[in-house]
Formats: sequence, C-alpha cells, structure tokens
Amino acid sequence: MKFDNHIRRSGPAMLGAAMLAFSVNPVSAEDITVTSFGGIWETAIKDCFASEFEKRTGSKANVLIGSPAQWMSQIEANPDNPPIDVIVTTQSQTMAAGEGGLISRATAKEVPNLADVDPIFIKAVDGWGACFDFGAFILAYNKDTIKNPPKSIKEFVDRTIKGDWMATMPSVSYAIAPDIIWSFADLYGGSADNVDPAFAVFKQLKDSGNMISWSSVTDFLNQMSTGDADIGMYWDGRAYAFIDKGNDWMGVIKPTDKAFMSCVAMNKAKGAPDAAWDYLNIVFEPGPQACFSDHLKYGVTNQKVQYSEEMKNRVTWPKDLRAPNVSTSRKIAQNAADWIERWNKEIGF
Amino acid sequence: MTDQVRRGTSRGFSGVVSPWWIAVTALFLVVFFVIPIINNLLNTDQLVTLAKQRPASFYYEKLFTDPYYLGIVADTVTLSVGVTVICIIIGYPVALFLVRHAGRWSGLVIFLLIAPLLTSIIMRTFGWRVLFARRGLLNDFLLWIDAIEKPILFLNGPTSAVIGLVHVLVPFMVLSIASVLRSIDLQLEESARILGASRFKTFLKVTFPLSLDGIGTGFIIVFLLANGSFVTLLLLGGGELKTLPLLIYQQFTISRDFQFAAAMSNVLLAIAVGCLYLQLRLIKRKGVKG
Amino acid sequence: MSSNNNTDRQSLELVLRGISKRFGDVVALEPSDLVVKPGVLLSLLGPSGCGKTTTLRVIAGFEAADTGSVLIGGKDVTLLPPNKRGLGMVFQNYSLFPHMTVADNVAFGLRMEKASEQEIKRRVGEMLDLVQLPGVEKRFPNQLSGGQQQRIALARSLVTNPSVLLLDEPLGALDKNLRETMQFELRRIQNTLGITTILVTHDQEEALTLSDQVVVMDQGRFQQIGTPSEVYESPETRFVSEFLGTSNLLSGDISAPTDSDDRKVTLQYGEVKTVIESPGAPSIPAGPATIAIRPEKIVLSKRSPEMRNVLQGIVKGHVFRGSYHAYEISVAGRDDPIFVYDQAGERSTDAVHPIGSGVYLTWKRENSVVLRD
Amino acid sequence: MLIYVVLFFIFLLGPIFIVVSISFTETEFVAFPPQGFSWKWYQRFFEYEPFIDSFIVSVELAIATALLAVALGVPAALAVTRGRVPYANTIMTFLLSPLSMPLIVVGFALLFYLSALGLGVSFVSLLIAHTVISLPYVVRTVAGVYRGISPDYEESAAVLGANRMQIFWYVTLPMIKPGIFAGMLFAMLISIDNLPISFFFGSADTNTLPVVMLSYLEHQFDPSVAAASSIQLIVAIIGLFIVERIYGLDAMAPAS
Repeated sequence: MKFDNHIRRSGPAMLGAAMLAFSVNPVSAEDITVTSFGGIWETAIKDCFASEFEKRTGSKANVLIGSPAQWMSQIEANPDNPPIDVIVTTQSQTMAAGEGGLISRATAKEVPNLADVDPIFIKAVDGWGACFDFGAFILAYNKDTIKNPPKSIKEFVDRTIKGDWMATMPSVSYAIAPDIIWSFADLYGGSADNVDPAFAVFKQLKDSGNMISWSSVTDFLNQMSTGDADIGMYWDGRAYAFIDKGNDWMGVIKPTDKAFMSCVAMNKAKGAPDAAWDYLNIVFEPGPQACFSDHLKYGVTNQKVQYSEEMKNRVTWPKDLRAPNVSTSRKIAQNAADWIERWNKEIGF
Repeated sequence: MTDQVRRGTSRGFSGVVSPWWIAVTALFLVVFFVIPIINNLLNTDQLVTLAKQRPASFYYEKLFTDPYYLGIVADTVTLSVGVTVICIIIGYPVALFLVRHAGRWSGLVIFLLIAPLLTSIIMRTFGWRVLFARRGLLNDFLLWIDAIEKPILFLNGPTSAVIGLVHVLVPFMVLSIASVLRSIDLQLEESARILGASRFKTFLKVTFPLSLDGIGTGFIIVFLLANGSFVTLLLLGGGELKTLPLLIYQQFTISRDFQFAAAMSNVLLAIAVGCLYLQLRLIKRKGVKG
Repeated sequence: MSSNNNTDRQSLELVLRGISKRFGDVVALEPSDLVVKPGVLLSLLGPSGCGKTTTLRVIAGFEAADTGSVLIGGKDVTLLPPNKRGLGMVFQNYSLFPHMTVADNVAFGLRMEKASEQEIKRRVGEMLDLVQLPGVEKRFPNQLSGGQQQRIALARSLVTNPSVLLLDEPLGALDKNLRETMQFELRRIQNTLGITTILVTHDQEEALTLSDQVVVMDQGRFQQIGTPSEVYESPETRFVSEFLGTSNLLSGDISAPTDSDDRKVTLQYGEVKTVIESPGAPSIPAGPATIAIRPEKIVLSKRSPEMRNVLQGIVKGHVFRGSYHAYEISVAGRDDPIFVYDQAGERSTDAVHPIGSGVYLTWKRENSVVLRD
Repeated sequence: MLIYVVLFFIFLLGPIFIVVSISFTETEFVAFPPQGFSWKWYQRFFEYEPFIDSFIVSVELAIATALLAVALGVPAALAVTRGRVPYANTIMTFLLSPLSMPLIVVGFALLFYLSALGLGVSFVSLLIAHTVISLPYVVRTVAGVYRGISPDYEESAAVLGANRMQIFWYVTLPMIKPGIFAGMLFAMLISIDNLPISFFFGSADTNTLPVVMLSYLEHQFDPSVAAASSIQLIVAIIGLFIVERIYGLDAMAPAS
C-alpha cells in the first residue's frame, strides 16, 4: 500500500460542513402553509380546501401534516414570522391559542361565510373563529360478537361492568381526554366543578377489568380488528369511513342519552398574510364543506351545507349532542391538569 | 536554569490531542443544549396555556411529598433499572457468542442486532401489538397448546411495555458488552482452565469480572434511554405504566401544564445525571488498566 | 556507521543535569545527574516503579522534568518536543503501526523529514538488511512474529540516524530463547552503528550482558553507576547488592576509617566474635554496617585456612546446579543461612561437603564490600 | 448456546418480520397473517407525496447529522480520553448528558431557542437538534476505541519526528476509524428514528418520515405504513452493507 493511499482513505470522515447546503426553500409571499392531520384528513383538506384555494387565487397552499400541540409551539416560537398560516386545533386549544395571542379573531367581516355557521360552533370556541367540522362519540361494536348492542352510554357502562363484552374508551393520553371527563361528569349529574360522578364511573369500569383504552383513532380500529375489544366509544365519522371500506362487521349506535361532542376549529395565525382569510372563507363555504363531509363522514358546521343522502342519516345533529358551553370549556381547560392527575392516580389507563 | 523549577510551565508531550479540542464541542453543547434547556425552564410560565398558574415550588413540593408522585419517580427508576438488568441477563450470552463463537459470522450477527433499530419505532411496536393482541399469534398459540383457557391480556400493561423496551434496547447492551469481551485476553481464561477451574468457574472468576467494564457502559446507555423513553410506553403500555417521561408527554400534549412538565424534566434529569456520574466513576475505578 | 549519507548524525553525548520529576505527591525521580559518553550503551536497571521509565520519558520529551535539563551533544533540548530531539525509540510492544506495511512503518521517520522517495527506498532496504529481514516490505506487522516485529521496530527507530537510541524494555515481550538471540543482535547493531543508547530494563542479566554502563535505580534515585562488573562485584548499597543476583549479607559493627582502604567489621554471632576486613568507602561512618559477599566468592574448606576472613559453620543443605554446587551453611548464632556456590570439579555431582559436616568459610578481603544501607 | 442465540434473534426479528409481511397484504386494513400478496402498498408509498418527501428529508438529515456529529464528537472524545484535561470525568458526563434529557423536552426547548436565534423551523434547526442528541453516541464509541489504543503508537510517531497534526492524520485517525464509522452509524440510526424532536421542527419542507408516519398512522391505518417502514429498512440495510464493505461491522463493537 502506498502511504498516500492511506492518507486519502482516512480523509472523507472528517468533512462535515456540507450541512449548510440544505436549507428551506423560500416560499413566495402569496403562498400559504395550512395544517392537517395525516392520512385521509390530509387527502380531504387537499381535495376540498387547498386545491380550491389554489384554483381561485393562483397561489399555493402547502399542507403540513402534524398535530396541534406541535403547531401551537411553532407559532409561539416564531410570533412575527410563523411557519404556519392556518392552524387546526381542538376546542380548548383554540381558546388557549386565542387568549395567548397566537391567532387572529375571525369574524364574518374577515370570513364572510362565518355568518352561516351554526352559532353553537362559534360559542364552542368562545368566538375564536369557529369549528368547521364536528364529531360525535357514538358506540361502535362488533356485530359478530355482540348481538344485542346497548342503546345508551349508561347501558354501555352498566353492561361493561357486568362483563357482557370487552369495551374500549379514549385513554387519558388522547388529546381530548379532559372533554370526555367532563362529558361523563355531565351525564352522571356532575359538572366542570364536580367531576366526582365521572370518576366513580371510571373506577367501576376499571375495576371490572372489562375496559381497555385507545390512544389514537387507528388504535381503536386495531383493537376492534384484533378482537381486543368488542365495543367502544368512537368518533362517528371514523366509524362510518371504516365501515364503508368493506368492514360490514362493524355496527354503529347513536346513544339515546346524547353523544359526546367535540369539534375542530381552524384559524389564522396572528402573523400570517391576508391570503389565510381567503383560505378560511373556503373552509367555511357550503360546497367545500360538503366535500369534506363526504371524505371524512363527519358533520360540518355551515348550516347551508347540502349533505348527501347517506350523510343526512348518519350525522348526529347538534341537538342530540352533549357539548360544553363557553364557560364550561374554559373550566375544562383550566382543570385539565388536575383531572388528568386524578385520572393517573385513581384510574390509571 | 538547571535548577529552576519548571513545573506547570511545560507539560511535556500530551499526545496528539489538545484539551482545547473539547472547546468547540463543549461550546456547541452549551449553546445548543444547556442554554436552551435552562432558558426553557426559566420561561415556562410565559407559555400559552389555560392551565392554572402556580409557583414552581408547588410542583416540586408535589413531586417530593405526594406519595403518588414519589411512586412515579420510584417506578421510573425501577423500570429503567429493571429493563437494564433484563437486557444484561439476556444480552450477555449473545455478546459472549458474538465474540467467542461467531467467528467470521460476527458481521452477520452484528447486522442482525442492528436490523431492528433500522425500522421505525412505531412499526416495531406495532409488530408487538399484533403478536400480543387478545386474538393475536401468542394467544392463539397458547390456546392451541391448551396452556390457557381464555386469552390473556398482554397488551396495555407493564409486561408488554417492558418487553417492548427490552426489544429496542438490548442491542445497545450486547454491543457494549461485546466490545469489552473482545479485549479480554483469551490466555487469562486458558490459564484459569489449566489451573483446574471448571468452565463455569472460569467464567465466574475470570471472564465475568473482566467484562464488568462493558456491562457498566451498557448500563449507562440502556438506563438513560429507558429513563427518557415514552413512545414505547405510550404505544405498548396503554398508559397503564406511568413514568415521568410519559407524564411529561401528557403535560405537553393534553393539559399544557408546562411548569409541571418543567419540574418533572428537572427531576428526571437529576436522576439521569446522578446515575451517569456514578457509573462513570465506577468504570473509571474498575477500568484503569492500560 | 554508515557515512555515505548526508542525514547522518554523529553519535553524541547525553547529559542529564539535576533532572527530577514528581507526579502529584509521588516522587518519580529525585534530582539526578548522568553523563552518557558517545557510543555507549547504558542500561537503566531497577524494579518496576523505580523511576527508570520516567527517566527515559524525560529524555524522550514525553514528560517535562520539574527541574534540571537534558543535553544532547552539548545542546540543551529540555524544552524541545519529542519530534524535535532527533531520537530513536523502541517500545516494549514495538508499537508498529498496524495499518501500515513494514516498508511504510520503517519509512515513517524519513517521510516526516520529507526525504525523497528514492532515498526512502534505499534507506528502508538498508535498514531491513541491517536487522536481517530483507524482503518483508509489503507485509503488515500482524503477519510477523514477535522477534521480527522487534527487529522492524528497531529498523524504524534507526532509519533517521538518531543521535541517541532509547529502548524501553525492548525484549520484555519475547520468550527466553529469542530474548537471548536478540540480546546479541541488539548489541551487534549498536556496535555497528556506534550509537549512544539508553536501555531500560528490569532484567539484571540483560543489563549486565548488553551494557557498557549500568545505572541501578531504586525509589527514583540512581543508586549506583558503573560498568557491569563494577556494579556486580562492588555494589555500594544493600539494594544494589540484593537486586543484582544472590548476596550474603553479614551485619556487624564497623570501625572508624584508618589510613588504609581497609575497614574492620566486627561480626558478633552469639558468643563468637569475628573481625572481618573489607574494602569500603571512607564516607561510611563508624557504627552498625553490612557487608556483602557473593556466594561464588566464598571458599569452603574442611580445615581452618590460614586467612583472615574466616567463619565456621555446618552444612545444612546442598543442591547440584550443573556447573556448581550450592550449599546452605548455618553459622552458629546467625538466623539466616549463608549460601556458597562451589565450582563443580570434573564429573562430580556429589557434594564435597556432606550435609552435617563442619566447614570453614573464607574469602579474599577484596571480594567483600561494605554497604551503605 | 446456539439455541439460545437463535431464540434471541427470533425475539429480536419477530416484530420486524411481521411488519414486513404485513406490507404485502392485499387487504385494505392491517392484517396478520397477511392475506394474498400485493405490491399496492408500495405503490401507495411512492404515490403519496408526504411519504416520499419526508423520506428524502430523513435520509439527508441522517447523513448531515452523522457528519456534523463526527466533526464535533471526535476531537472531544480524543481530548477527554487522553488530553490531560482537568475534570475529564465531569466533562465526559457533560458530553453524554443529552442522552439523559427526555427528548421531548430537548425538542421543545430547542424550538423556542432556535426560533429566537432566527433559525426557526428549518433544516438547519433540525440538524442542530439531531446533532445534539447523536453526539453522545459518537463520543462514546470513539472514546471506547481510542482508549483501547496504546499511547505508544502516537509517542512512536512523535519520536520519529511527526508533529501533532501529522501524528493525528497518519496514526491516530486511521487507528480510530472503526470507531468513527460506528459512531456515524449510531448517529444515523438515532437521527432516522427520532420522533420527539423532529416533531417540533416539522414543516412542509422538513417533516421527517417518522413524523409523517405517526400522523398517518394516527388518522389512517393502512398497510402503506408497513410498506414505508420496509422501504426505510431496505435503504438502511443498503447503507449497512456499504459500511460493512468499507470497514466491517465489527466496528460497532470495538475492542476497548
């Protein structure tokens, strides 16, 4: 071996400065970055909102996949030049983002279509824009193993404790756990100030050994598919979408004692350009909303939306939903940490 | 100048490396690790949240006096130590095999060890879920051989979480132990055998003590990784098994109580750094040979 | 000495002046002086931890001495780094670079000097011839035996014509037979090149065989400096006499110095009082003292010889060791036995003095030496 | 012994095997054992832009991270091992300390900090964050290898007239090369599988594969995620083979 060869061979290991070659592609001023959850959510946002925005304005709407906690932190870290222009958030996150100064308050002036949105979906986020879609917690069950499904949440609870089936419910690690805790409290006679009734129920469910939990929407489908659970509380849109994919064995029951409701809001980040308003107006427009509903099988919030025949039967109408009012929502957000701590201590899954 | 005392002014030959070589790296870590962490801990009360605002002492008091949180801290340490010990026990023979018996296959063995690390943690965990499910392979098998009458709930408990963690971390342990075993002079073992020690005794009295250094290194890595992990716990433990990292994750994503998260991070960091320092001292004492 | 080379360095004198070194609270080397004449092979001999390696590392420049200076050929190199001192060094484990061929290893020093490739090729060939390993250029160190590696290490250290060669236990890793062969080899090469050489060893036989001069070290101190026969025959301290082979130590009382070189030492064993004459340094004060006598210097006889230094004893043990008989003799009133090596006569494996017989022990006065404790 | 080792590897590779086999199922949902055989989920991977884009980002990031971590980690590892550095123990602890911090905390803290520095949500930010957490692996591996190499080699070179840079370049570097490769490999593994940090720095241009996979998985669970996982595995295996070719995987467990 020549000495020089040896020198050459040891060379490349040290050169590490190539890193600066990679950098962010600059986005033109007109383009905006909007957000979405992954999978079919992303498809729906792209097909119904982003492409419509691009068609009308000629600018691009980049769709970013991720989660609200991540986006809020990103906006908060870069208040003057947020990497995100339109953020998707849950109810309590929307209020936190609004009061924390991360988002601009949208009214019918900036987003004309907000005028047609059912007011309960504006109140649900204390007027920080509005929810654009909503989900109801129905009971999804395995038709093969459960011939006589429960009619209501209370019946579901009782028969789970009795041991009629293996049941599953959202875990404390799921983003809207605090809302679910309040809903149970409300159902069993408590309130945002008194969640003891809810915890009494959770305790019984836990002790029965017949209840497990799911921590993501697909987690639930796995549990149902693998047989870990026979029945569970689940999002209506998700259940319908799953059934439509050929899973006839899954059945859905709208509980008679009001399904728990949760909705998703969309807002403009404070430092974002005005093009974001145009995008939001599309999001709240009847046509794109119907498109979204078709994709995700969820209810949407513009009252002028023409649902497909199928969706008309499926959507749980606002009057059948158990939803917190504004002051309750705030209390939920404030008490979330304490409730979760209590859940950790007393229930544990 | 003959008798002039020169101590301290000239240090002789200190090898190729200058102590200054640490400076850039240390500066990088200070700028991009230490300062951000400190900065973060000091400013958590200004973050956007609807959670109740309380003084930091409230959280520390809770962590150190509330039996529940003391339990969490204890569970965190127990889990990390437990997983580490299991990794040592099941990984040691593999390391021994790799160094002593694999011969020219050692490349393949190492490859197989690393392969699991190349897939996404999400999918690795998912593989376990399929195996452990109530109607999964494992239960089917146990039912088939009549070992059980009704499916066992493996998932969403400490068992599956520990198995998942061991699965992810045991390769690090094997590699750490193997690198030390490799440096042990075979003659030492041979002379012990010639002196009449049984195979087992030789292992116990010669090989094992000499390999403690590798176990120490493996212990650090596995302990620290276990100590900070939450994805496996989240996906396999079903929240049944609560540790500090998992609670921190909860605070970030659900209740947005950043102050509590910061307090828990500090406790976790203190545990980890304390353990790390202890281990390094131990290694230093045991491994000063040449 | 190869003189047809412009990189030749003359064989130079090495001087240590008041060198000392401490590591924390541990004194590795007391202030010491040493002069090594050009072309001399000097051994630093002593047990491990005696400071011999520290001394070598100070000469090489790996350790900075706390005090004193190092002079090579009259030039003060104390503050020069190792690569500027023009030395050659062979380490105990050879430390051949495993990722380089033999040729690249040997050529390393020349490449650092930016010698031409032609020159390098010629010098490497010369060196491999010198160490009697021609033709191994393309091999890697791990393809060579221990002895071969040793030779290559030597070739590598000599290729730049260093002014001083440092050898740190160079033969320690070899087995006994190979070690003896290499001792001769080393001496041959050193003689051929006439290079000033410092050898660190803990093997007294090696030191005595190889060196022109031996420095016996203990506890960071140069205990004695001299030719091999000087330090062997006339040890000055108890340590030197004990470290270099077997010695009988007799303790007694020394008289004050007189005009002559001789000192009178009174040995008192039980009732018996014997006066011994021995040469001793005038600096040794009167009082308790020890004298040392090598076992092979004692003559045994059945009848009282007509000499001055005579002790009486009884044979307690006997071993035949091929070239000599070893006796263990007890002297009344003395706890330790005295060892005597008696040259074996022709075909005699039997002891001349059977166990239990009484004998007289005697030696020439110049064969004993009074020691400093 | 052999039986034990075989069982061990069944344990280790079992879940991987399941994932890979699921990626070939014909069914719309994740099923094991897989039903039928089909490439359609691989097709889906290549058609679904976020998968491909994030995959490229992940690979670029892993390589850049490995290089930067080596450039920063190797000198520090050498100095701490044999540089007569005061408080070497404490400094080593410090260098390894990013290991001990929950990654989610590191990610969160760095997001705010780097944004304040003006780096924001960018590839450079991601690179810095990933380097911070990969550094300990490089330091540890290189220090392990270096500790096992006798100082005699460097001293030999010094006596032979080499200055510091020459010793480093001709002697030290070639001898620690196995450790550098192993460190780089570790750094890449850590980077490519990282979720808790990448999560905070996700943007349309900087989402990494795990971030996209998690988001996809949470909202639409079909076998394409298994296909994405398998592709990641294949690319990583190719990388491993390259390393094996250059240096041999034994470097992952250097004799120390």
